[in-house]
Amino acid sequence: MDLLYMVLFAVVVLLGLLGGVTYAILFERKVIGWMQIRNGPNRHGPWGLFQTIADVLKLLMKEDIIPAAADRKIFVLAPILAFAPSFTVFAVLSWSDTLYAADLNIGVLYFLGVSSMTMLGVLMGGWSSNNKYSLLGSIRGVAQMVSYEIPLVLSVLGVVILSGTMNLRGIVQYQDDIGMWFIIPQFLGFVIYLISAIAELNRSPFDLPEAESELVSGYHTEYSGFRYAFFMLAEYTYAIAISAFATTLFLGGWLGPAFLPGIVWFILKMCIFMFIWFWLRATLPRARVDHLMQFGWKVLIPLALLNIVITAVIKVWMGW
Amino acid sequence: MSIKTETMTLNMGPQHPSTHGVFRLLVEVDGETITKAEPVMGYLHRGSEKLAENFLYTQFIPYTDRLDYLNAMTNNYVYCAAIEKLLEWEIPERADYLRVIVMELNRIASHLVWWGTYLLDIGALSPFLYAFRDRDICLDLLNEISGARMTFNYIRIGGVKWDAPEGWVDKVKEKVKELRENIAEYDTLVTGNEIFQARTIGVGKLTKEQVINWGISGPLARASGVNIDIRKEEPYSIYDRFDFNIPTREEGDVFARYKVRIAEMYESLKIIEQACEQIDEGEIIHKKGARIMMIKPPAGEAYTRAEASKGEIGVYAVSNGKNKPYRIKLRRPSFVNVSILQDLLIGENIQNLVAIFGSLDIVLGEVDA
Amino acid sequence: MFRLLKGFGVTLNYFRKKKITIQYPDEKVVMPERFRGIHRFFPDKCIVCNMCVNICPTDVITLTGKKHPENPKKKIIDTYNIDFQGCILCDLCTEVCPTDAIVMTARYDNLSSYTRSEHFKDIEWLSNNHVYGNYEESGPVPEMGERGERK
Amino acid sequence: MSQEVLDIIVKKITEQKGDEAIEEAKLNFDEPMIILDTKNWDVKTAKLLRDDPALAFDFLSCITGVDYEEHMEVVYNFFSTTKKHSMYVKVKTTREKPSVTSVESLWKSADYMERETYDLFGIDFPGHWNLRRILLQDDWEGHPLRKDYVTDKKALGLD
Repeated sequence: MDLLYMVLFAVVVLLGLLGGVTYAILFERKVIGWMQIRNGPNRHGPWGLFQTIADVLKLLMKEDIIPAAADRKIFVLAPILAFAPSFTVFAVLSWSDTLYAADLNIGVLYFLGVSSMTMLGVLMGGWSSNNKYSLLGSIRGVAQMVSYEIPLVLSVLGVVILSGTMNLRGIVQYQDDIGMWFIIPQFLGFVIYLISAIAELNRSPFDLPEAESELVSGYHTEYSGFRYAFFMLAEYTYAIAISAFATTLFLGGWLGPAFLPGIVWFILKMCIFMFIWFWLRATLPRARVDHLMQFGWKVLIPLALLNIVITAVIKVWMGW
Repeated sequence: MSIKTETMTLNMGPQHPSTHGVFRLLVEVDGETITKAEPVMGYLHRGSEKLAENFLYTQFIPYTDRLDYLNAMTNNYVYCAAIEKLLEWEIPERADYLRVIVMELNRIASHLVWWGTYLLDIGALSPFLYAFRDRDICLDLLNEISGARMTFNYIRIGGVKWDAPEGWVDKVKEKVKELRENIAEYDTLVTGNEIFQARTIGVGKLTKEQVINWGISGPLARASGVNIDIRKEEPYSIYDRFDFNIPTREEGDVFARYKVRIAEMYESLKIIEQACEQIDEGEIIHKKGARIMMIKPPAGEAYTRAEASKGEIGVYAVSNGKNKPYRIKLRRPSFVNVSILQDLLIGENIQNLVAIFGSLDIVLGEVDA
Repeated sequence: MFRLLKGFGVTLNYFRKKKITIQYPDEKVVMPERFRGIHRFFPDKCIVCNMCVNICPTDVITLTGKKHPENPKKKIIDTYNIDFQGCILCDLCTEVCPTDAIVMTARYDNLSSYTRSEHFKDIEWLSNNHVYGNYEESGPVPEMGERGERK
Repeated sequence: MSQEVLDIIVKKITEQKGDEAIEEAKLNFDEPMIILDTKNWDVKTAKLLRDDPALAFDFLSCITGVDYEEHMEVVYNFFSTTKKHSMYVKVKTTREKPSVTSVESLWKSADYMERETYDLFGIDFPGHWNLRRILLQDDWEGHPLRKDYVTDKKALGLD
């Protein structure tokens, strides 16, 4: 019975996620469109609501090309390996007070551990394509993701210290108890998280692995059709996961005035978080690789460490 | 003991998003440092100079449009000016004013395209669309006077094809104000941006000696402190009647080129405003110029140059007294400017490649003629 | 230090501004009168002088004339073809035409087709290209020479 | 002023090369123009034009090849960024074996322009470091801007 429930839940989450990704893409395109004095997608369905569906259908119908010189097995495996971990992390996310899959004690650790596997897909995809641009893109991507994993984890530590638990539900409940979202005592941590999450996700201004003006399309240059769709799916699933994680850690999860159910609050907060990313993409130019690395190692990590020290002092002093 | 390493050859183009056309750049990289760069061109070669030899003088004007298609007015102008030099014709004053207005409008449009696409190369998406909105203002004005948005074919040997439509000059004055405000907004969006500055300041430096030795002209040269602008040097047309500055900077890096081009747009706006104030009624074409099939310059040869948005554009025209040019040589600024890549890229980091390449502002139609 | 934040204000400001997209097939830009679109031909005005053929830089115009049935000294047009595969819409043919028998219309969107042969337009198509300047033929037909001063 | 520049040029070159060196010196549309034979045009003369303080032609604007059917010419257009004057140098060469000393070592801008002239006219530039075709493909036959070049429309797929 338990197994059936698990499978059922997984399927529901997957379907919900597919819908979520569909509309996240639409949301992104609309936001960026409006910021660029244009309309964004509006041809398919009212308000362009079916645009992404049409795009996905087109991708599925396309010819599946595997370059002759590619390392076939790894080439095929890479998109799956990119997608699987970004989907797996949804197991520990709690959408509302009652809606969740696993109430894991080490939810934070699980999330960070599993999600960092995504970079394997990037590396394998870039390597196996046997294309110089793909290789450059994937090497840049891995370097960037490894570097920014560290400030990401360190910024989360502050929350863990304050709440004293690694259970994601526990963290939200703790925020409920003290009557304050962690964004206030952990503002520095939130900013560091926000920045390193962008780098983790390879989003603009840190979209170096797929910098289309330099590396054509980075690690997925040679991918087409549904394999490419998988990479896109992985990217947006991971984006949703990271923003859901941020909502849980810093923005009080499903907490909010009672006139709306918890899940609505949760999704609203996620949307705000994602809006910031889209806004960044519409505004900023791309950073350069060495600046990106310098910023990560020389600015973000010291700041994150500082944040941990401050948090520890607050913890002891305030007696939370 | 040393480890045996190999350099990697990276083939950038002919199909690459940042070459802005069919252009190929063979770079050899040692790790991340470029050790050799070789531009390969000719994919868009149409033999314009050969075509010219089989055309009547006027027939070649539409082909000059297609050299630097972003700045077609100046191409039109410099070709016509070369033939006028051979003919020794006086150009009616109103025609000169109209020429200056359309050339400067076109220069702004060309710089805007550079601005937008360069930021697209750097990775910012929105400036591209803002720039194209403003470019459209220029193109709409040019469309009204010439009947085309890019390949104008407007300037004729001896004058211009059409007079300005009613109210056009006032409209230009109005739009100049709008453009000035919009360009000011670009500064807020981009110029001060730290990420942008970090990518451009100190990158791709060109020294004054390099500039002169490699024959670099236009904003590229002026960003390296070489104060050459043919509009001031040998004022052609009626440029000596306007009060404008030549923006120069000493740094010679990508950011300096950016600043020079932005400043040049303001100067162009100033020229347009003055020209719109001074313009008078009158003839628009030399009395013999209207009969476009009958143009027959006396035998002779002349080199004429003008300041296009990319640099010095020149036409070397040889006439043998017949109704077809004996030889037309086009000195295309992009063609000369692109040769610096072999020198400029050596020792640069590969991550700066696109930033440097984009800052040259080449148009492939012009490189390949 | 944080001058980059000013840029966010710019983009957010555009978020609320009016969009400038033109929904192309639904709404079309009205081109100015001088716009050099696809030609229109007036067979009765043509005097078969061959000027347009001579000036055409891409050699895409071909025409034949026949004897005028009443006045043997005059000629009238028989066939007139433009091959739009090569036409660069440079407007030189209309500029040299002494009788304005060939003019350019402000229409710009009726040249796309799936086959090359459809680009070959004959006298019938050219004379039925019912747009002239900004005016439909049913509307007020402008006088000659209104599209800018010629000659 | 142009006349003075022309006089200086003529004086300096005859000092270096002898009286017969300059075939013709005149003003062409108010700019000094000298016509030389290819054997009198070498790196030393070019260096004189560039480095002499009174001339200082440091900017090479344009290189033009012209095929006059009985002979060929390469025209150099110089400009001085310090003195603000310009000049033409016409170098005559035979049609059978056209060859003009390269000035690429003095003005790097000659690099591409000489390659282009070689490509389209077949004029050899001894001293050029990399004289290859630039606009046409490497296996192109003939040099299209020569007056006797026959365009093979069939081979180009045009007819």
